[in-house]
Amino acid sequence: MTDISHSFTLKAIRLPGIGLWKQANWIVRIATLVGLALVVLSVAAPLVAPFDPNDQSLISRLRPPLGFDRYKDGFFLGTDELGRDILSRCTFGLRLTFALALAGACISLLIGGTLGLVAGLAGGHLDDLIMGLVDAQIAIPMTLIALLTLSVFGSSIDIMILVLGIYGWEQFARIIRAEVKKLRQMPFVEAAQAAGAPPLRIAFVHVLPNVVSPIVVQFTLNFSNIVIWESTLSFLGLGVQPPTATLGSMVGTGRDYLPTAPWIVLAPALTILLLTFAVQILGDWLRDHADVRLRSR
Amino acid sequence: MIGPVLKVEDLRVSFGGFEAVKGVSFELGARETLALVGESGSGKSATALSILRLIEREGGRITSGAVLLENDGGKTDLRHLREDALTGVRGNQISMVFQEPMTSLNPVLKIGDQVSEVFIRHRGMSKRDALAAAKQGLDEVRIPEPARRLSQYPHELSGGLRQRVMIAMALACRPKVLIADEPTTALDVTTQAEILRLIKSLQDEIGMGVLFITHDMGVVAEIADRVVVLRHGEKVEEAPVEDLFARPQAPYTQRLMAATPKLGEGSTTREAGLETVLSVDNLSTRFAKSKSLFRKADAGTLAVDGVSLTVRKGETLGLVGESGCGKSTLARSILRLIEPESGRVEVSGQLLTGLPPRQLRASRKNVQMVFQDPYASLNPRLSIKALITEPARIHGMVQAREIRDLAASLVSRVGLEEDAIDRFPHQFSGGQRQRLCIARALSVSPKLIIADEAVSALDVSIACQITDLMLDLQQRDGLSFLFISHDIAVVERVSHRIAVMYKGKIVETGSWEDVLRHPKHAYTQKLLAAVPSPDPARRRLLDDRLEHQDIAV
Amino acid sequence: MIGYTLRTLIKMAVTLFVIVSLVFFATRLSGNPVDFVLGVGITEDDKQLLIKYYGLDGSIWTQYWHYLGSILSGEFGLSFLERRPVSAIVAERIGPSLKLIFGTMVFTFCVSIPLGIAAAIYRDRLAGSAIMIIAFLGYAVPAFVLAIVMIMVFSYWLNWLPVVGNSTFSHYIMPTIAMSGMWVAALTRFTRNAMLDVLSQDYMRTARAKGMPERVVILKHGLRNASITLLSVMGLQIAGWIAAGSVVVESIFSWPGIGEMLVRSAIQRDYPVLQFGVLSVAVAVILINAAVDIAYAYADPRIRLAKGT
Amino acid sequence: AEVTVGAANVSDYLDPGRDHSNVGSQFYYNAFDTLVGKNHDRLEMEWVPALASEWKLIEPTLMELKLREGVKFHNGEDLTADDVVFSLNRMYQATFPPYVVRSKDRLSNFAEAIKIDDYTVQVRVEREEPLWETLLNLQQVMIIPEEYTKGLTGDPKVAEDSDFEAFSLTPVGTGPYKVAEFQPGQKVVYERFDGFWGEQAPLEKATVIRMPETASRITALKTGEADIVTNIAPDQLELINADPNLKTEGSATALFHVMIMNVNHPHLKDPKIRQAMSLSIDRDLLNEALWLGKAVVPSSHTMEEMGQLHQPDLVTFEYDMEKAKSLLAESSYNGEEIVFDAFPVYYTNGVLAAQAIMEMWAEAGINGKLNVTEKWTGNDPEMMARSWSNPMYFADPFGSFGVMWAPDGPSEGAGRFNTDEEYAEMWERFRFNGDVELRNAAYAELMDRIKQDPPVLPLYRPFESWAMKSNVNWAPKKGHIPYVLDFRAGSISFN
Ligand SMILES: Nc1ncnc2c1ncn2[C@@H]1O[C@H](COP(=O)(O)OP(=O)(O)OP(=O)(O)O)[C@@H](O)[C@H]1O
Ligand SMILES: Nc1ncnc2c1ncn2[C@@H]1O[C@H](COP(=O)(O)OP(=O)(O)OP(=O)(O)O)[C@@H](O)[C@H]1O
Ligand SMILES: [Mg+2]
Ligand SMILES: [Mg+2]
Repeated sequence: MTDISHSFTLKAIRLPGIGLWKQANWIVRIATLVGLALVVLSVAAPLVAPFDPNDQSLISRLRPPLGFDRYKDGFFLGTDELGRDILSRCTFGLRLTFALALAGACISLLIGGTLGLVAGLAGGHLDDLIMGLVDAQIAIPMTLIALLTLSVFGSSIDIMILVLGIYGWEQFARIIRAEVKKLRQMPFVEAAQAAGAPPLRIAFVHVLPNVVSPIVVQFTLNFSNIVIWESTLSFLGLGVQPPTATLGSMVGTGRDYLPTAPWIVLAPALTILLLTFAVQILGDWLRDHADVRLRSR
Repeated sequence: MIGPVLKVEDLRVSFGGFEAVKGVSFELGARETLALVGESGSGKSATALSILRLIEREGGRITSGAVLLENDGGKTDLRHLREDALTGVRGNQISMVFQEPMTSLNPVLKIGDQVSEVFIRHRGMSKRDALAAAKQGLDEVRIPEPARRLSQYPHELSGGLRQRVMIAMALACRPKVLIADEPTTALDVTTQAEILRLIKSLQDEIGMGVLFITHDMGVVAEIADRVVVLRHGEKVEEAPVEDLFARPQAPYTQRLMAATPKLGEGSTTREAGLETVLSVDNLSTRFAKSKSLFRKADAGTLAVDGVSLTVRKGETLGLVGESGCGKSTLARSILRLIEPESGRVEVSGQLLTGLPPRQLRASRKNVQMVFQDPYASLNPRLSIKALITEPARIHGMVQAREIRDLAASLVSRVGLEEDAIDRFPHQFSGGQRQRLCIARALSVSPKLIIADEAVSALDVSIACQITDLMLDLQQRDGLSFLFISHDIAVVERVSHRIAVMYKGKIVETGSWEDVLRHPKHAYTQKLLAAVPSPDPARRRLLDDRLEHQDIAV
Repeated sequence: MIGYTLRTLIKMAVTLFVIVSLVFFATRLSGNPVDFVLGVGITEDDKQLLIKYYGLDGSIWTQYWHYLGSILSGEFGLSFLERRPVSAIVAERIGPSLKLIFGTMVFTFCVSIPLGIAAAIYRDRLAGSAIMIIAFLGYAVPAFVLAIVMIMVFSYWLNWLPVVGNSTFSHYIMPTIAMSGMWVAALTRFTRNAMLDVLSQDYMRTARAKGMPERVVILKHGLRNASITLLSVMGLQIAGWIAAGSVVVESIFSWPGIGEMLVRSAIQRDYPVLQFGVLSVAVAVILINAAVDIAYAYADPRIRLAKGT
Repeated sequence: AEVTVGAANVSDYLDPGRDHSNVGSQFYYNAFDTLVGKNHDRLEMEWVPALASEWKLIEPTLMELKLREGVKFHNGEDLTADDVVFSLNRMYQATFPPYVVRSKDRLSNFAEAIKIDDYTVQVRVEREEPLWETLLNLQQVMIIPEEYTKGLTGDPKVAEDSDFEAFSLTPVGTGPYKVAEFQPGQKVVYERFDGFWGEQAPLEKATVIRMPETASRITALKTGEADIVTNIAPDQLELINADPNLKTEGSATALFHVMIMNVNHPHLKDPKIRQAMSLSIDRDLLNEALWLGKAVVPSSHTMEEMGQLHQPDLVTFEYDMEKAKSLLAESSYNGEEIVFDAFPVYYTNGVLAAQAIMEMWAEAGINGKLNVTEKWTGNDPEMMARSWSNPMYFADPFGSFGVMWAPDGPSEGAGRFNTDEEYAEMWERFRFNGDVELRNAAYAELMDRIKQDPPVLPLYRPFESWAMKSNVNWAPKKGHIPYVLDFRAGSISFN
């Protein structure tokens, strides 16, 4: 027998793609496929969408989807309150939602990650200060921050991304700080110190790569939170500017039609469901599996 | 033997597709102590857990065999017992004591609660009676102030006390069989001796059969009547303890015996040089409780208290002492991984204390450290190549294109295949990982290596390989070692000189012979007396005269 | 202990100071009430008149001074719109809000903790996966969609539940569920993970080896330990509820709560209300955090001892 | 009988003098009276005695009013000339800034009210007033008790600002209902006032509760938690009418949704651009699509409620895409972005209409951009165009167009509209002339100016609907200003 440990920690983590796919159960596989499909759909939105998402046809508003009375030819998922094609708006909405959530989550990660890393590594008063900021953020309702920011700077897409990016940074900061604090106690960090490694090297070579999995997990959480939150902003009338479609704004502004023309809300709501569902499952699965080497200790 | 109380027949246990126990059979008589020995992973715990069918919770499965418990003249096959009947057996007729006393007790429940629970469950007592019984139980295992302990939490107790609580819990219902799975591995030798003594005397009182699991041959020699040796899930030998030590039959048992360091075998070192490599002078390190704007820093603990020592070129200084006496803190203070409070540290003439950070880091190439847990001290995300050459790279001692060669030569120096350098830490066994840690230390050709419990986490045979490797390197390169361990037998084997540490102070230093053969300090004497001797003919530990006593520093 | 308390208090005060200052400047810089409802359809002269009348004519620093002064004197001013003391407004709203939060809390905990435990125990079975899938779905539906769909089904079609107000128990059902949706999902997952951690601990094995029935093992030995981890999460959760308020649920169910008030006063730039509202929410959040810290220390004997100086 | 009303919005304060919002208009008529009353059942103006039993001009600029005797306020006090003088002068000679702001645009001709004896007052105007009754019937000059108000805070002899502020939380009037409970922004509870001077109120109690969410309002009606709900969008009517237990009532409200344009914005200086912005909007299509054809699209800024001053033949505003395109081509327009501001939820179909307008503009070649914001940008020099509403505060072109577009009025004062001497002269003729024909002619001239250099486009009179239980007989009355919830005798009954 070779000397390689046969223990159950030996998993093909080094080959993320194939190895992970093989370990995944059917739910995860479905989630992966759904996720991929949505990515493809959003990338290919201009090819897939049959119409311009903002083209109105006021005379054929509120037409139901294929298979119902008053269905209008070519508008498979029906039309909305201004006679726009829901399928087209959904695909473009998905695209924008995807972009917003991704950019938002990246910004939260950047802000929260940096602060969390600094707080965790530096400790002392800097740590206190950053955690104070985190506390302050928790205590200020996010809706207020959004509202004020949007009203000062207007609700362009850039500002929207910024606002979404502020959402959840404190979670990143907390998690990363805690993780860094834990890692700092790990013998391999001490070993690096004993080897004479300077602080920056310790931060970037030894600590940072090991917080990747909690970050990935938090990222997926944050991503879907942003998707949901963006729709809540639309509900409050603070979402992206009409006529631009995001999944959230379609749901948020279409809600009044839920009793009379449910398809307006249903299609984007289901897309949101699929999107966040896929992202969540993948995130949770990553939490359970990708982190084996640290957690098994 | 008056007929077995417990009989295990052809037991097979699998974890998924992996068979951990492959048809093991043995019998345990009343009042008998049966030792189950074997290297790590040989299936000892799996066997023990299977007896109470706790293995299912760990993800294992009993695939065949029988576990028969003598019961009022009849026999109960535990393997096919219904779950509720089984819970009636657990803790009542068969009970178990586990290795880690800290983690095996529930941290959020009071001791009284955890002990009395057993009485309530199996004896149907009221809460009040159960608490009274629990107090008596604690008294039985000789816990001082049992009444007070009842309302304490596990973390408020020392390791030895915790293990006593575990034993009190296990003995509460006067079981027929006590299974003790490495009950003393996590403890100091002195505490270990107390616990072993306790088990033995209680066994005499209650008359139960004890299945004692350990990998420490010394402990076996002290306590066992008969021994079963496991390897890769199979029984390779079964014999009365005297026979086993006198005439081991199976080749594996013979190897095991040979690898077991025995106190009194003497050191295997060669002559050391004269030049002083490390000199520590009156070093003290304090852990302040907490410092903050609004609280005065209080005195805290003085973990290292005025320690002075020297290590010469090519010399190994062994540092022994019980857990928590400050060995690791001393090592860290020498490297200034913790800032010492006062004192001087010199490495080959260079004063480390007071050095600014940049120079301090540069000085690290002279002193390297090898830690206890080899897995935890290797960054799981870096390749072996990157890991073991890291110190050399930090100190600019190697060009980028030479890294591969350096890594290859390092792994071959510690006896590993060259293709290891492209793998990752989790792909190695414990012994291999410790070799990698040593390779990493060697990458900067240090003058001194501080090995902090560098072999404690390893199996005897693997530990033996590692110490041999270290001796080898010392002879070839004239390396010096500060070798920290609580295992005196290992220290004896590798050291030129030995320092004994107790409560932060060095209480005795001298050549290994002086310290081990003619101990002067009371603590050293006690320590040596507590080391189990791997010779059943010379059992000393269970001698009641060696009772616990406190030693003044 | 006194030092610790003092330190904690000063920290709280600093956090509060940061929060109120942030809110002060953010609101002032984003326009005054005369730019919003009060100013609709008036001339520039009138606008200046109102600005003066509402005391918004000084420099922002003077206003800041006044504001800080007013906080210290415990005098928080009148709402620009309602012209009554803001403390009265907040007092009127805090009750319903707390009731809703309490209901949500009870519901969330009652549902998600058993679910989380079950999901951990049956981790490898279909039941465990099913629970987690439901939990994920909870995460994927915006609260307002859930609320409106529930209203359509349980009130509009079935006429089982009332939609408006907060007078009876049945008024609480839909708002609490709508508000819980996401939290149930989150807490179920947290419970599951905490429970999974605990289930593999040595003391669980000890409890079984003692012959404890499975129920006792899980609930007494397991849950107690898991609850320590959960406690800190729950603290954040409750803080989150209070801070995020529940604008959405409050406006859908015409629930006169604090979340809705905050958003409305922010939209209309009713500074005094907004500032006092944020301040009270922040105080509540900070107090809850402190309370959770204490509870946490109390629940975990290891910390209790360490802190008991 | 009792009713519960689910309203989309409830006022933050209740003071008829200070308020002229669409939200506030709902609440005052039940609890307050004016001196001169109106027959609200009829579209035409028919003045009836209210708190004044008779009135006559004793000089061209002086009117004398005899007060009804035995009128009681809700707090039990008797109404006397002092109360009337106090109430009128709080607006005519306003010192409390919110009153100042409110009185300017419509009451600037009123100089003072004078007490003659306990039941006689005189009202003096600066110039001859053609709209005497109309302006004595205004919500802003509803009568409130003097002693009570002054005594609310501070010195009980002096009317401090804080008295008026306190009044708006605990309002007292002479109407058939007293305000028994008021939670600003949330809830108004009316109870029958037994001491009312007129016909007894039909309801013992009426509760108006805020229910901002459409689905909740409709559902509350269905579950019986509300008997009447307000603000039903046209798209919801079908759903409600399909239910045999429910019905809807609605009317094209006496209010225009308008688009205002900033004539002074650098990009919009050229009137042709604004003409094109206006001409390219197909308001009939908007009506058809968003209002199911139930709204009313005007060609001039008048309403039939204005009686003889209604000028349906005037074509000030029209749809002509071709003309819009050609005007745009002639103009200085170079494709600059024209930002159209809109409130997010305030107006029914507001954002939808705005989006549709953007498409229509695009067709004409106007590069429009929608900006949905809570902020009131009407005073902002950067503002280019925005949606707004122009209610008929009283039944006269002056009460609608006039309130906004008078010389030195709010629009000019906000810097987005200019007048000159010629305009002022036309305005004079329109405002103060006693002769209806001459007034109409002057108004037509004003409209022509507006057409040539448009600062505004009335989109339509929105069709506002209320939904209620089938057994409730209630409908908005023709003679009211918009949104009034009238529960007085003869306005509501049950079967
Ligand atoms: N939960 C598990 N899942 C899979 N394999 C396991 C599990 N627990 C133990 N094993 C494997 O079963 C074998 C026997 O393990 P066991 O714990 O009985 O060893 P042991 O002799 O007690 O070793 P040690 O001295 O380290 O405690 C080992 O190879 C181990 O890797
Ligand atoms: N970071 C720390 N903060 C506070 N006290 C500490 C810290 N590290 C160690 N101590 C205390 O210092 C003392 C010495 O600890 P040290 O780890 O050096 O002991 P040791 O001899 O290495 O024990 P072991 O054999 O268990 O490793 C102990 O009482 C310990 O509790
Ligand atoms: Mg074991
Ligand atoms: Mg140590």
